Amino acid sequence: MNKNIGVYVCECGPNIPERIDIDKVVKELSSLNEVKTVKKHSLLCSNDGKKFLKEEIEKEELSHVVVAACSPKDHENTFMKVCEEAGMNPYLFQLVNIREQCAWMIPDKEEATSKALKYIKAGIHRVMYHDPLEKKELEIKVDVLVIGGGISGIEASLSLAGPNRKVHLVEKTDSLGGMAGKLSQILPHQGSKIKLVKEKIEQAKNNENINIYTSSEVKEVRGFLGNFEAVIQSNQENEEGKVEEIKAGAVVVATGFDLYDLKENPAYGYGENENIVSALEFEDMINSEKIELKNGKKPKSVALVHCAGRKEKGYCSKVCCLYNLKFAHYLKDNLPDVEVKELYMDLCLPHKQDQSYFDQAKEKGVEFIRMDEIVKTKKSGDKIEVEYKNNDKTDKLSVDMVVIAPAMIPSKDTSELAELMNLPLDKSGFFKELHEMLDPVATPMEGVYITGCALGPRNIPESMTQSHATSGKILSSLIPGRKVKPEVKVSEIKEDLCTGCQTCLSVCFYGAISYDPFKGVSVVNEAICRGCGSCVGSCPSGAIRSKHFTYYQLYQEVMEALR
Amino acid sequence: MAKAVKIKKNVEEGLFDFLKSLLETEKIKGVFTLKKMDDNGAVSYSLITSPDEFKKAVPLYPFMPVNAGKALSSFTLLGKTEEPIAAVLRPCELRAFVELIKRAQGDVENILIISLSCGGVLSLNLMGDKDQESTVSKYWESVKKAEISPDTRETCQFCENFLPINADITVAAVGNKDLDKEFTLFFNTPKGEEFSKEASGSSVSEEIETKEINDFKKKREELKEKFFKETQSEDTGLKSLVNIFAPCLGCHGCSHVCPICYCTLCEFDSKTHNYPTSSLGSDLMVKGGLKVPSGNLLFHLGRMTHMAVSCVSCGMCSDVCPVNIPVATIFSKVGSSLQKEFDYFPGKDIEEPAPQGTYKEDEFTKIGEQ
Amino acid sequence: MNNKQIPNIIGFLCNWCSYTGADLAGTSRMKIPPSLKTIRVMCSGRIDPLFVLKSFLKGADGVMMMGCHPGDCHYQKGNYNARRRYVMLNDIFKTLGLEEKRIGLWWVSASEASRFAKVTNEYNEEVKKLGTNPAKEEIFL
Amino acid sequence: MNNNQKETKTNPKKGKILPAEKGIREEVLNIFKKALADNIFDALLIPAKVPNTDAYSWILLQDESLFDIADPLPPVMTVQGGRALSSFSKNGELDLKIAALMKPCEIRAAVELFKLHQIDLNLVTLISIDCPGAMPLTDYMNDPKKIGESFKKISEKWEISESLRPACQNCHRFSLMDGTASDLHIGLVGENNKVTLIPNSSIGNDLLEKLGFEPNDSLKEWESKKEKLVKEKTKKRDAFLKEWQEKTKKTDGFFNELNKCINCHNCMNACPICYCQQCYFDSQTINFKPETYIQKTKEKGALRFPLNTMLFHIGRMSHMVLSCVSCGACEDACPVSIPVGRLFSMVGDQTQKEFNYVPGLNREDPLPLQDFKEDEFCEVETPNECEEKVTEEAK
Repeated sequence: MNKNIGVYVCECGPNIPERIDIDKVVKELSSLNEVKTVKKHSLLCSNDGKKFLKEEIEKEELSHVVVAACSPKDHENTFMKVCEEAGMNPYLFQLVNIREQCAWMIPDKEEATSKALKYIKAGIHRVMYHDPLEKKELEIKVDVLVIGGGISGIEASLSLAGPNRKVHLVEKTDSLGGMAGKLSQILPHQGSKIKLVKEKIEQAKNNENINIYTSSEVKEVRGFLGNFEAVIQSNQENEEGKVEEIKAGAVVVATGFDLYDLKENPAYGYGENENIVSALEFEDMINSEKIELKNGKKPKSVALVHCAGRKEKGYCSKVCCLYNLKFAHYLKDNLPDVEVKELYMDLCLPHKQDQSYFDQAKEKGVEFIRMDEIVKTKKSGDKIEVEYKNNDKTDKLSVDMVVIAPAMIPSKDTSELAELMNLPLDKSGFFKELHEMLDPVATPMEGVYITGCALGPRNIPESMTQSHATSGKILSSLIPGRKVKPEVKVSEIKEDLCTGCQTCLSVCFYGAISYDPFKGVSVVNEAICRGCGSCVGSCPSGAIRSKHFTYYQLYQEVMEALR
Repeated sequence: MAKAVKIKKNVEEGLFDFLKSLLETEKIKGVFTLKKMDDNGAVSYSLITSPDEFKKAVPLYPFMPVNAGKALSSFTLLGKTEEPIAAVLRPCELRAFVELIKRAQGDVENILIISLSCGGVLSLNLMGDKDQESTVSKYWESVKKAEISPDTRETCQFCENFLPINADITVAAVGNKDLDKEFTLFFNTPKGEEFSKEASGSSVSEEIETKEINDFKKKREELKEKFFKETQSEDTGLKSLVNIFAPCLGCHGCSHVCPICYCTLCEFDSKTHNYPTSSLGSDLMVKGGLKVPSGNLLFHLGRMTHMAVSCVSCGMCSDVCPVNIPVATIFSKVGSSLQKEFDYFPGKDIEEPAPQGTYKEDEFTKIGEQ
Repeated sequence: MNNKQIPNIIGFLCNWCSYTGADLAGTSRMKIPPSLKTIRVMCSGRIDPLFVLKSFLKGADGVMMMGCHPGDCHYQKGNYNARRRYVMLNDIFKTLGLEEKRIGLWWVSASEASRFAKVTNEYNEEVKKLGTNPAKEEIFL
Repeated sequence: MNNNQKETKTNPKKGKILPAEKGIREEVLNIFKKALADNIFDALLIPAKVPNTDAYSWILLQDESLFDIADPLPPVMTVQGGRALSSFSKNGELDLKIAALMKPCEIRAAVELFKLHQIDLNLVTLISIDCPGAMPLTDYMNDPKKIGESFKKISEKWEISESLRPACQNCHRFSLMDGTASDLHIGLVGENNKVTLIPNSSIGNDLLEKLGFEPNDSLKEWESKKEKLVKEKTKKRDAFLKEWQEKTKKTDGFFNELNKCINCHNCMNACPICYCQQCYFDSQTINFKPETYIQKTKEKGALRFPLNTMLFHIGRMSHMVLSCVSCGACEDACPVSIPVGRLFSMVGDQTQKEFNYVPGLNREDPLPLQDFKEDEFCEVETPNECEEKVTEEAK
């Protein structure tokens, strides 16, 4: 192909000529064989300048253009647009930065001029190796993938689903509702049992815009805002291993939490005595309205132990105080003679109604005992003896039943999912938000949001709020009809050079590369690749090329710099 | 402790019989091992299925005509073998095979891996030599005494990783004075133990790491230090490197026989690094002259960035070099240093990713911040 | 063309942090050594060790790799790969007795114009002390 | 392309004889020193000894001081000159005038590569030199001093010594041939301590003119000495060909020679004619699943690894043997001492005769497989038809 290269040196008003001898530059460049025309202009980014550039391209029938001006961060797009308007492929253009990284850095005019010349020559040689790249547009996908069918996931799904937007709600277990679904009452001061969670589940089931996948797992997620692809695998008995591929514009992670295994610390005596139960087991008792000891008798005294796992895990789980209060109320209300003792490290009662709820419990005769840690819990006759330490003093109490509130810990598959989706985790193993205060539901992966206890312990109102926040973020960005422009400067793999070692797969953070076992080569999904080029640097066969930053293009710059 | 069986036979004969019985009882369908090609001393790796052809097998013959890890990779490149086979490999070849499996270039399933405590192999240019047989018997004498045989390749002489990792069955050879009469087979894995019945001998309780082995290791470590030091004087830098690689023909034989160089087309054989004619003028202006073909050091240093961290020090590159460049010693030296830096032992663990494809956030944290 | 220009330094800068930081240094009119020629790449992870090697063997007196601070990579983790590659090159250079100071890695964020100025000037002085890269005039490469 | 073939063929050849008091090497270098100083060339491709080592290498020489290490007759052939020349002369334009001083087999390789568009001969003036042969590379690397010394003696006497490379012992094309390969030839076999310059193209003529030499000297003495040596060496070559044809007559004979092959492909990488960026036999085209290999093994009882060794050699042969210039670079590079150069040279000799083709002799001769005559090789069709055709044509 015959290359007609035009070079245009912008003065940027007084900015560049102050330090660079533009006439000398133009003169020296004019002597190069490779170049068809070299001209200067006082301000190329002005309307006048853009018009000038467009007319020049048309008049000189240029195939390639080099503009020496400001940083590509400033006006690369401006000039590429001009090139496009003039009928050129905009990628056959190179902007050379002689302002920020030349004129403004080097006080000596001669030195600055000589460096500017090198930069421009490198640009000329580079642009000769440019390929005409094609811009693409993809219509945004508005559907949303929600991972986790607990209260947070359900709420996010309900607020997102609509006539124009499907939600794919994936739940690992065989039913929706998650941990909240197992609770007897949602908010302690609501006193009576309400069916909020059940109602939400029904709503979700009846919503034709929500596809519910129970007993299913997300096996693959790749892509970015507006353009995700995911693989959902069913673990249901009759269709085990069945996979379905879905497309979505955003992903909500609402995988919730698990509970601290009380057996980890033998001091709680959990598992050794049938009358030592976890809070969740106690909820079951409430649900079945049968608060009794193993021997069928009603307990006469109950100890409610807070903060189990707090020391071990290093954080407060926030919700246990309230539900322990709830238990105390329930006990006092249903077994009027029962003696209730609450053992706590610190009380966490942050909400406006909490204080009175606590006061009411005290009024009902619930005893609150401060402790530093539980030392031992053991059987003593028919009773259970709880030994605890407070301010270096050891004390004991003796009760019929012990209810222990375990800490909230990251749900079991968190780290696996984090690896799958390239999401960061915090020290405790929960997902980490982009910014705890400023961007509390976003992640470093654009288009992936997190809500609820997947981020750490929080109560139901907080989770609901976050789910709404997540929905708001998604609704405002995934507007039907909007287009996304996938990155053009992506990587590509030459099949005949690829040996199939899959090193590139391991350095790609977007999952944009997959392995084609039939051909034995790696393949780039251009819709997902972001063009960072990490794979290029990792390929020993030199089979990967990053468009617009190819080996030859960069090599020209290296050679010119060393000349 | 691994199950061990003592066999009252000469080691070469005993291993031969063991493999033969595996083949005859059809417990395995083929044996991958060295085989005599002619009467002139040429041996070559072969996959053998017929008991008749197996008569020519010489599993422990001290030559490495090709890195068997690379050969097994070419065999299983497109998937695992459906029929079970046994393969006799030297420890470095086994490490190479493991490295290749990591890179999706091979599959170990259905392959019974048999290796040995290795006394090294002879240089390939001794193959077909008229004194070949006597050199080989001299070699076995030094193996028995756990001495470093001077006829073995330089790379073997300084190899301290002569005990196999990941072998299903290990033949204890080094340091066994009675190798002519008896030797021990160690069955290291459940897969190996399945075959222990075929070994006609008595169960013994032994460890492969004897005092002789440890002394041998020490001797080799000392040699390693010596060879590494001798390769290149410390203070001469680029010039000394240029001189070492000066005779290089650019035949790239080193990369062709290297098991870690698995690329179908080496980047340095591709068009990418062709010398651009247009650079000639400016290069001549600066230097006054130019080596042709140029790019010699770029090839060797570049290849180093690609594979040295996984170098298993098998020595094939030195063996194949037509101009006697100590390629293996240099690459091994760089490799050892890189492996230490990245806390990586090539060929140890199939699950452990190669250093190029992974990173840790909390490593090298001081770098880049100064 | 001035071949005797000493030193001659090549800088591979990642687009999002270091290149922007360099721009800011210019905008703030900081003095940067004219010996440094910057080359923009999208991510420090794109810096193929071969680029560094080739620059060195073609006679660059110094090669600077620059990227975002760990944890700040625009592409999330590219700079961790870059760091490993640098460690590898550095180790190869050291083991072979080449002057390992001729290559270096620095993290410079988009806002650290003064850090950019500081490290480039310091490195320039260091390379000056090293003198001309022997590869520049070596014929038998 | 330059060509005044007719002129050089019709006129009895004349040249310029120069005294070489300080020795042949010095005198040859002096000619080039002058040519560089007078800007007749910008650079010269010539073998040189790498300082502080025993290694030889090609250099493109521009700075006069480098003549100190240059050696027109090095004891070994490192990289085949044709290969060296192609490494820099095929990837773009060049505004330098370059001369290359090479052995006749290297010149022939360069001409073959020129036909395959791997060398642009418009950029280069080819200068050939009478070649006394070279020593085996491995021998030299094992003991550079001793082998270097003995080469000196052998080369001075133009002795066909057993310690030369086998390819050189059997080489009858060590001097200028009647063709259009080089532009200028440097004759050394003539009178003692004399260098004879023989122009072989208009460029060669120009060159002598620019150097201020008039080609008026008779070439008789050089020619007669050359002819005598050619005869002697042809005899030796014929004996070699016969011996090896015998050796490989049996089906296994040829393959047995390759038993030691370890598939390093050094032969191919050293071969100047194997110019492919990626050899077909390195590509993934020939990979199969393990079952296929096991099936193959069962058919034969055993399967040799590395795979495809024989396929590689036979295949490579089919690709390049018609252009084989018998330079022996392959044998030099073989780490297990397979006589691969002799095998290929022997097969090359036969097939080239079949096509009446001498590789590298003339720049104009088309490559045999890029050309055909409709009426050739009719004997490979049905013999009857062939006869008919012949009789018809006779009419």
